[in-house]
Amino acid sequence: MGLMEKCFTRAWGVHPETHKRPAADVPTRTLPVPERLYVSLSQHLGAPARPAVLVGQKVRKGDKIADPQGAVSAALHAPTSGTIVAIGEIPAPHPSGLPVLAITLASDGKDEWTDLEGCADPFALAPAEISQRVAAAGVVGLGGATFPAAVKLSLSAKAKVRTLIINGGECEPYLSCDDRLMRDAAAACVDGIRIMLHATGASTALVGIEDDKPEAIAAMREAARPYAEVCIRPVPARYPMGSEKQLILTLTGQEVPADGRPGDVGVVVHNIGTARAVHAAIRHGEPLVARLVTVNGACIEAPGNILVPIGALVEDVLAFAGGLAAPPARLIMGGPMMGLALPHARVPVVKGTSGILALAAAEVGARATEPCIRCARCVRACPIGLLPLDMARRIAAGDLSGAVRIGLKDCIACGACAYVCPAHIPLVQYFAHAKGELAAQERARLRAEATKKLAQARTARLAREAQEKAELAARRKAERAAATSATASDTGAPA
Amino acid sequence: MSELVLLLLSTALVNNVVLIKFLGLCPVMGVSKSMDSALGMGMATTFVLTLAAAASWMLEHWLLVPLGLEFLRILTFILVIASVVQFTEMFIKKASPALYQSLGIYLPLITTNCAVLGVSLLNVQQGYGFFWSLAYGFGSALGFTLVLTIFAGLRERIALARVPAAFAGAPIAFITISLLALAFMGFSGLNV
Amino acid sequence: MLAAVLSLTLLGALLGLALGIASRLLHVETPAIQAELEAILPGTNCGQCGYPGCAGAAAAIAAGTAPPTCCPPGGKAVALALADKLGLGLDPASMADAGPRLAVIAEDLCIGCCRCSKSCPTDAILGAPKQIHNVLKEACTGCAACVEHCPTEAVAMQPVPVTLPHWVMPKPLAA
Amino acid sequence: MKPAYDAAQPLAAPHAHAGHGVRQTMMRVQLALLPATLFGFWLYGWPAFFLWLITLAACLVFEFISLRLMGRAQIGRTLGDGSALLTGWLLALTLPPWAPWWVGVVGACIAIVVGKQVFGGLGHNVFNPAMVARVALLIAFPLPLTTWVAPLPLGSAAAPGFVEGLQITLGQLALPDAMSSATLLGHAKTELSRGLDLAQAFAGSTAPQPSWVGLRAGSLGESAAPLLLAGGLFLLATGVIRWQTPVGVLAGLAVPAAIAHALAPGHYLDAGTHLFAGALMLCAFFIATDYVTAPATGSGQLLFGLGVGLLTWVIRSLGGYPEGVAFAILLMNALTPIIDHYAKPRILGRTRSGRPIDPAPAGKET
Repeated sequence: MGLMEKCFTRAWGVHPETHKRPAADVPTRTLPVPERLYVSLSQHLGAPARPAVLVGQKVRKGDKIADPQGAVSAALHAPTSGTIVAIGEIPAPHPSGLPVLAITLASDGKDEWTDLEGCADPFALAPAEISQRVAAAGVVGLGGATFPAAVKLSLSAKAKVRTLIINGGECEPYLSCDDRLMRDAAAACVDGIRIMLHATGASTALVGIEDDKPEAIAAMREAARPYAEVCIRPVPARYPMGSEKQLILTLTGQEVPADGRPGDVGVVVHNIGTARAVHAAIRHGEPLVARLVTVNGACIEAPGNILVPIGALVEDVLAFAGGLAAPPARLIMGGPMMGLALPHARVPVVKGTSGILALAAAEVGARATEPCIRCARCVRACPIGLLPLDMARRIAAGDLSGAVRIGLKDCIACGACAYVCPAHIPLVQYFAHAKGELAAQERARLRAEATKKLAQARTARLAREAQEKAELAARRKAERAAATSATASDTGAPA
Repeated sequence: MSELVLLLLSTALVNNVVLIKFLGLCPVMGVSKSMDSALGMGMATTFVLTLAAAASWMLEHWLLVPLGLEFLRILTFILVIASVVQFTEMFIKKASPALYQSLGIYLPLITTNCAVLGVSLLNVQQGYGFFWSLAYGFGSALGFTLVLTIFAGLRERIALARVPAAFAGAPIAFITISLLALAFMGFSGLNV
Repeated sequence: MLAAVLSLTLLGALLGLALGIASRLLHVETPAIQAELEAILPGTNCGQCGYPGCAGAAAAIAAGTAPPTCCPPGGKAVALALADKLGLGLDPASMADAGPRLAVIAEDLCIGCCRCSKSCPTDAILGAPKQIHNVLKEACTGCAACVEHCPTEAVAMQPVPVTLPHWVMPKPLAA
Repeated sequence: MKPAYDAAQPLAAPHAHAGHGVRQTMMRVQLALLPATLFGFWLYGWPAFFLWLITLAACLVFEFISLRLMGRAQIGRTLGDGSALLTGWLLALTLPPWAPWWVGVVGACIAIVVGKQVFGGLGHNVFNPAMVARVALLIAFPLPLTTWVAPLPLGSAAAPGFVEGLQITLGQLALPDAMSSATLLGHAKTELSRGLDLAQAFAGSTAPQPSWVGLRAGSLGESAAPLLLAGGLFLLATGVIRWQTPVGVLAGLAVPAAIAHALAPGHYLDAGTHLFAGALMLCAFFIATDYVTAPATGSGQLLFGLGVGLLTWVIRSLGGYPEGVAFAILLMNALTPIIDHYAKPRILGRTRSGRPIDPAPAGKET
């Protein structure tokens, strides 16, 4: 990056009202295990898991209940002890309200762990062995993308990364689960980071924490003091600092190429919660069966951070947090900037659930859409350097390829543009629609190619069959002719 | 030299072929849907116009006037222009198939672009010398390209606008170009 | 008069010669548009467009006698690709696209006659004689060729059900 | 417990908003225009006020009619967004203050109908509506658009009263010749075309004098340049506009003006006079900064501003019209899509040309 470039580097991002306190300062609570848990089979990026239990089977907490399927997938474990009562469709924690396959577990109330096998000295294990154990524990990226952590670990070992970046940014407003985790379990986090360093072969770990979390920074500094390879780096609080590309740029000054991966610049990024889960998986052999969830928003009676078993219903969590003070304008899973609006509260918590927010209308600030006045606030807010106003206008006019030409595929859907839009245009919805539509077109194209092959195969088969039939007929005819001529010659017909 | 530059400026801006003389409106309306093809069309027309201006000057002064055949002026000019356009078409087809496809029918139609013939005839009328004719042709073509590109940029934006149904398409294009002509009136009376 | 005729003839001959030489030098092969169009079409030769197979449809589209929207199984995606290849503007909103469809066999009506599986251009229908037939979802193009062959009206076209990974965020309502 | 939810139209992220709206922005701009407008009312008396009122009202009426004809929903809300009001206000500020009523009405019709609504309304127009109207009026009705009056502050003996002012605006009272005057730029242009140089032109006692306060003939938006500057700084401070466009306009005009003045002081006005004469301040802070018709990026806005400033100087100093702001704005509006096309921000992880950057470790060449 030249000097000129540095002077003219665009200011990106937005500074939303954080709303993190007082929820961040309330001590962590633990949700008592509800009677029923609904473990969704697709709660990670990649192929859904395949059930490994039968209905009626008894399981203990931590028993594997579903196997990974394909290269990118993750295992699932029983979040408590009890009986499998159903494997079937339940409403997904998704704005569409469509069903998803899930394993339903009736708790026996004992919450009894299965036999766990820990490891006293993980640094004696081979990196591949660590990845394998992480995979067996079903650990996925807990920042929200839910990419299987083991896949990332082994990929980065292959890519020879030099730097492990730990994302403790937590730039989404309202959320404080990572903050709380770093305050409560800094030592475990640092240990997990060191195990991941060993597994990836990176030499240093940079832990990026936004500077509005002084307590977490202090706790982590204290825990990382003995280890020179783990550096705690406060970063300016700005949304979306927690986005992978932004954090890498801020901490290392390097830009990840578009269409590339952080590994291309010798970096791999993991969430702080993932580090903690890796620690638990390797040291204690504990699979990922619970996670810290921030419950926040003006409609929540007692906001705070709650340790929730995977599969608990949002309804149960809300009830535990004192219930709702008022009917929320929106119920959200995740943060307010990128989270998913939930159709209702009868959906399960998944591994990627960082927060459950019940927001009042004033907090959402939704208003009727007005025409775009091209004020270009979105252009200044975009962390990627796109032109959201032009992309949305093209998508509105049905010109998807035009939107792609000006960078739709580089959009990270962070929502900074729609957050600042004075006309309240649902920019992110336009982009999500266009990306979905393009993916559907691509699927249709692939499908058309596949069916074309089938059709050609059929044509070839029919041609072959016809030819065979013709040949057979010709042969028969020839045989018949030969036979008749033979009989003719036998009888000595007159020539 | 500075007078030549002045002539260039004045033909391109003050007496713009499209907006002030209203010549060459067909390609301006036809090839202004995208900025890239407009620029390509502008360059093709620039090439043709400049070459036609030179060729027509030579025809006029070395053939028509010496032989007293001025009555054949339009006929011979069109012949030369058509040949130059044919050549340009072949060249673009070879050099840039994408541009060739995007220009479509409008490329051969440069032949009938009245700006080309108009500028050649105006050149003769004004009695310019060879280099002045060249400058006049080139300046007019520059003005044409400028307007075409600007107009294409505007139309790209208007294509995405919520134009009421009654005005969508050609009507709004005409309104836009009229407003553009209004803006170019600002250059009237420009003298350095 | 003679001067005029001569000079014009000479001029014409000269320019013609120059152009002839130029066309030799600048000659380019134009790719056959019909082959490109045929590559875009589904290639199932289902005949819903009313032309003899996809090759016939490609020829008709290339000649301009058929619109790029003439392929029902291809739907919006194919129509857009065709229009793009031809350099035609096509408003995707103007297309009545009911979305992809699939053939579904009602099991209680199927008599296992195998007529549908024989008519399927992609071999998407499984079934032996006297067995209930089934449709392979992945291979069905939704061309509806099987529907008219069924003697018991057991085959029906149904829209492809939306699943979570294939869900598309709807377009925002215009302001 | 049940959030209002419709699965057919799900609620997309983000679920938070910075909180400002279109209306607030428009209102803030109008607030910034207020001091200069009030000063203008005082300076030119009742007719100026009536013309302003008529123009604004006509804009609202034409907006209403257009929206009605197009069958748009929620007309009331669109009228209330303040954009038509602002267009009318800006147009009124560029008209001769004693112009007859129909100038305002015709101008409003051109601005709202031709300049804005046929393109699809707010946000879709490509030219600044107020400037479209200003230029169209100037070309169609040169006489009323170039008839200026010397300032007659309210309360002075010669100032027209309420009724008299109404009659002037309604065109029932002919403008006395003695009162008509020329704007500073107009005077300079006339005298220069008569072959006089600027020293001679401004020697006469009746000649308008370069003045910072603006007590001279001109439009409402011309006289109160310092107040407009203050309003512009207010907009800058509140973040409604950004520095690129105004700085571009001021620099684009001042630099060539200063150079030309240094070379030939007898023929070219100095930079200070250029900046505070005509509608330049209004243009720099209120018209060139119009979001809809200006480029979207900072670099594009700077380029746009420089272009406006330069073209203004060219038309003022070399062209046939004494004032070139409106033409300059329209010309640069026309260039805006092209500027936007080339002045795009660089996409993170890509080069300017849009290719993915080379993953070779950066940060070593410095």
